[in-house]
Amino acid sequence: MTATLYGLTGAALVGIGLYGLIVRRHALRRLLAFNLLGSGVFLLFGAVAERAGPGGDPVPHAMIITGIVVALAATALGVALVLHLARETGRAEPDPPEG
Amino acid sequence: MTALWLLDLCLVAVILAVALSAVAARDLFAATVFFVAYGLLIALAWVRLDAVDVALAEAAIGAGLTGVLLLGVTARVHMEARTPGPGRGMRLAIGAGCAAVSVALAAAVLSLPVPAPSLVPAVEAAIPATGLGNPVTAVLLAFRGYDTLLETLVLLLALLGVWSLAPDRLWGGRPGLRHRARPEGTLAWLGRLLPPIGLLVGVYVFWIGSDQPGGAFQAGTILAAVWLLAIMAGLSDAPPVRSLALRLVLVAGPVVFLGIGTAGLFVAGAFLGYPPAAAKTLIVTVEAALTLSIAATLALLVAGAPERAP
Amino acid sequence: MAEFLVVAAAFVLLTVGAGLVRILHGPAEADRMMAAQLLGSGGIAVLLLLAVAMERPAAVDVALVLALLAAFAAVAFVKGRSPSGAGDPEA
Amino acid sequence: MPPVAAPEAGFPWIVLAILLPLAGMVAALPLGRHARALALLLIPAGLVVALLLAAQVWREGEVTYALGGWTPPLGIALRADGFSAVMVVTTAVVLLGVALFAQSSFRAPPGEETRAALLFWALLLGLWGALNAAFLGNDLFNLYVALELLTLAAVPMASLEARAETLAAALRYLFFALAGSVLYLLGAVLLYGAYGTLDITLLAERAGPEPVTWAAAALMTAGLLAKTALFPLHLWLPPAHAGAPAAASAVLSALVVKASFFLVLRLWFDALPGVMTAAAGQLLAALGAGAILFGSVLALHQVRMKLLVAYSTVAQLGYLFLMVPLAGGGGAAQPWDAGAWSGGVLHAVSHAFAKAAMFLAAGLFLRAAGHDRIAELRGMGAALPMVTLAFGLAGLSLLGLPPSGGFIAKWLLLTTAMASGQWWWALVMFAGGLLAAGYVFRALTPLLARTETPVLPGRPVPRHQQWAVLGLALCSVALGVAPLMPFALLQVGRPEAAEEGIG
Amino acid sequence: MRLALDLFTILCVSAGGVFFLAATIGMLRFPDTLTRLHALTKADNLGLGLVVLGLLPRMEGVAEALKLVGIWLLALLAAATVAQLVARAALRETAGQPGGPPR
Repeated sequence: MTATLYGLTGAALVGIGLYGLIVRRHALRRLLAFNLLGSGVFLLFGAVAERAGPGGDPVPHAMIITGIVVALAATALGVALVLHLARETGRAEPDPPEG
Repeated sequence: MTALWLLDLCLVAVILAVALSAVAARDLFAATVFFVAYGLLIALAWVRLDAVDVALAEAAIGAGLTGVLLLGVTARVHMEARTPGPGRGMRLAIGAGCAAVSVALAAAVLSLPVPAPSLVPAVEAAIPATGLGNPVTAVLLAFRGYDTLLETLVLLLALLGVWSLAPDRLWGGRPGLRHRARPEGTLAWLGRLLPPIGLLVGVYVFWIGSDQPGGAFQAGTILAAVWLLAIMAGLSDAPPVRSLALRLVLVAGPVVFLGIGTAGLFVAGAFLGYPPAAAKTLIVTVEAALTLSIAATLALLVAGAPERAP
Repeated sequence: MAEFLVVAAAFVLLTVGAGLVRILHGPAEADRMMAAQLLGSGGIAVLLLLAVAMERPAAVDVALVLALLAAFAAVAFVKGRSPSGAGDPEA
Repeated sequence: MPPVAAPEAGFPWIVLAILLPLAGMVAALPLGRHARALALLLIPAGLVVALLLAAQVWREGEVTYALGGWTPPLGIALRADGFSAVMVVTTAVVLLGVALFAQSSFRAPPGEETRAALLFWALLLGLWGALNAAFLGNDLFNLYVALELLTLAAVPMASLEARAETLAAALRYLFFALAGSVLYLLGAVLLYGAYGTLDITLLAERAGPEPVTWAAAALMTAGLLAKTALFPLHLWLPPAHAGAPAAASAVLSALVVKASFFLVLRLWFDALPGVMTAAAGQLLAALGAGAILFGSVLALHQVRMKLLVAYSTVAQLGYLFLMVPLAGGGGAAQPWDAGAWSGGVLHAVSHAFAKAAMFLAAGLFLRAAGHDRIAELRGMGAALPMVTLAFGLAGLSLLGLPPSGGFIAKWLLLTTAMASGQWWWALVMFAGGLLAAGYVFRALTPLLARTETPVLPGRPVPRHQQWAVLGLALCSVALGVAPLMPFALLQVGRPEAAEEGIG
Repeated sequence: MRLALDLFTILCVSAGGVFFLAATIGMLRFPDTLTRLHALTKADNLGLGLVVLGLLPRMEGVAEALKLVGIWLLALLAAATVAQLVARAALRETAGQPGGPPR
């Protein structure tokens, strides 16, 4: 039951993150949305692991830890790119001005 | 227990509300704070999902690093997007599409088979050969050690990527700005008090990791966070990126992992294999080196590209 | 007893969760920051209650990490608002 | 399950193929200014390893390796079939050409370490390791990590010059790549939930045509397409590839986008065979057709040479996806499957050589003229005859004219399209060929134009760089002359039933 | 004995919950940034302290109990320093605006 509830939450988070990633223009907002999206995927994975019974399946847990760290590394690179883009152009959006 | 259901419903409701606000908030700063809050709530969710190892990692990353990374940068970039986003109609259409993705995923979750297939029996059968008590550590360092090896290289590459943004003339210099704080002030006081405690907690989390939730990633993250605090309090400075000592620390984890993995080719019959008698010692050795490298890499990832001349 | 602790955890969670409305309203950035800070304390309390109620002593370690790092986001925030982003926030 | 020793007796070249570049990347950081020497040493060694791996696959058939002795589903396996062996060798050859080209441009003054020199070689080694990890992995989650490794090596490559427009292009690239990996991971999560494994071989046994599997396949495919820059998800590619230094563009355009394409085929043909429906195959091919037409037309309209070459990548990637319905993606095995399979893979390989040559050539024109505006490159052909020849030869392969690898590839795809009665794809290929002729000649015409006074390069162009470009172009041509060996190798690990259709 | 223990836990934890409620109400209803800050840190630390106190007798050993106290001390430390630092930041942020902190 718990697993299903969190699985559905993960599904909803994926939708929310995806929306933010597509609609938002500011690069930092997009990075936030990407992290929400990723976190929804991880939560869904956690729900899958929890379905294995009490204690959960450790293999997905290990994969989630790997995924979280990878997402952090990518976010850090993204933030650095935004910072330098903002310094060069005064803007924090990768898209051309007319969208 | 129905009370747990109540708690789960509350937690899920707050998580979704915070996630929606992080996307919908007008203000960039508000969105960032919502996201920091979100990381905290997700750590609670991991405890409810019986994934304490993940909860530890999420707590350390969400509270220690993501907050520092994102809140630090909001002050340094323009807050508003200048290009208009998609129009109202378009946004509605995109929203409907994303909602459809969520609904389809929800249907997929509900249609997963019962009983759930899992690798729990396989892990239980194989874990004695590692000498470890924590199955997650066994998966990370033994059964799927190759993933972990690649992951540490992902961190290293990300750091090279961040450094690649430095102007040529500043190459070799120190990352980020030199932080200052009044020596007798509150921040300096915190910066002197917390790092020793953090060091203790980090070593503790690393040490219990072989048998209980914890391990190299969680410990490395905690150590990175307290180092960043010392830097922000002006008590420590990021080393120059040309420093050989720094570079050796950064690659120590991957080098030890690769070395022991290659030795496995000869003593255990396979790359990344461990002879069962020495498995635990070797795994703890790899983890110790990884903790050190992960701590340094994560802290420098947050510190950013070299900004001061060598 | 476990039931009570879980209900208490849900109560604390909902309470501090409601406080997050401050992030939306502000108006000062400090207000938004403090709402997250309150959530941090509440989260620690929820974790401790759950650790006892669910009999997961390892959850206490999660609370320990949260407590250790509780000040970090706020420090990064005040640092970001200090002169040039790296100066003395107490100047 | 006690640890099981890896079953095969042969030397684990498959492990070495991944290890060598990754260990090199790790060593490059402390080595600092010696990183270039290290890379120049490792790349030829890596080519030898790749050839030995290919020979092993050729002799013994599919090679698998259980890492750490832990067999799937608990552990991770590496697997090399003919397709992976061909891609690993291709990668090593292209990298050798690129390294020869770049050894003078990314070279620090003696005794010094510079940013670009250290990072280019370190990133190149990391990128190489990531590519091999993607070509040889047999576990869907491990492949996710390999894809992220690839992204984090490729994005900084694209912004190595750190100008405002390359930063913006790199950031957009990063967003597409990250969104792509997350969608891919989401699909993998669903597969794990349904079948309890992410090992490709085990999934092929367990996965059936069910809604969960379709959802997973759709998500993973969408994610991989975003990373491959298949139309209409191609917007990030041209600025990112055109803004990078020439050597980096060559690697990005020739190899990096192929890794995610490779994984699409792995997913559809190896992990989930019999799950994809015919309609899905047609949809993928339709996107490919869109890419061919749209990318070619945009390439025709480019003013700058590097952008023209980049848009031609968008178009040429389209052909790769035409092979999916032709090679039996979503249907029973057909006699022509092997032909379409060979055609598609051969296209991927010959495009890798041709595109690397073209980007490097464009880089040399840019260096010689100080700009890369096509119309103003008049007379460059006489100044740089070798480079122009290379550009033209590579262009042959893109057009699909004999003698070239591109010709054999397109001809195989064309004949299988007719044999399977899917003549509409043949029409698309025909139109794509005409359009490609348009943009290749548009680039070549000013180069070959005769000028009153002979044009002299503004900056001298080193001989070895010209040789590297010509060598890569000749590789793409040679594939059209001696394609037989790759054909048989490619079939290692393919279903037996399909083999008779070759030729 | 058990009853007394349970009663102690229930009392402390409930009181802790009330303080968390007070902190939230203070943060939502108080008129300006600085008073909100003040109410918040005082109340939420007492809230956490009471929860910790209520749970102490339920810990399995002395080490676990000490860890719990340590958590509370760390939280206190964080709250005290954060209140200091953020109050300064708030003062600076609202300094330019006449009429005190905005609503």
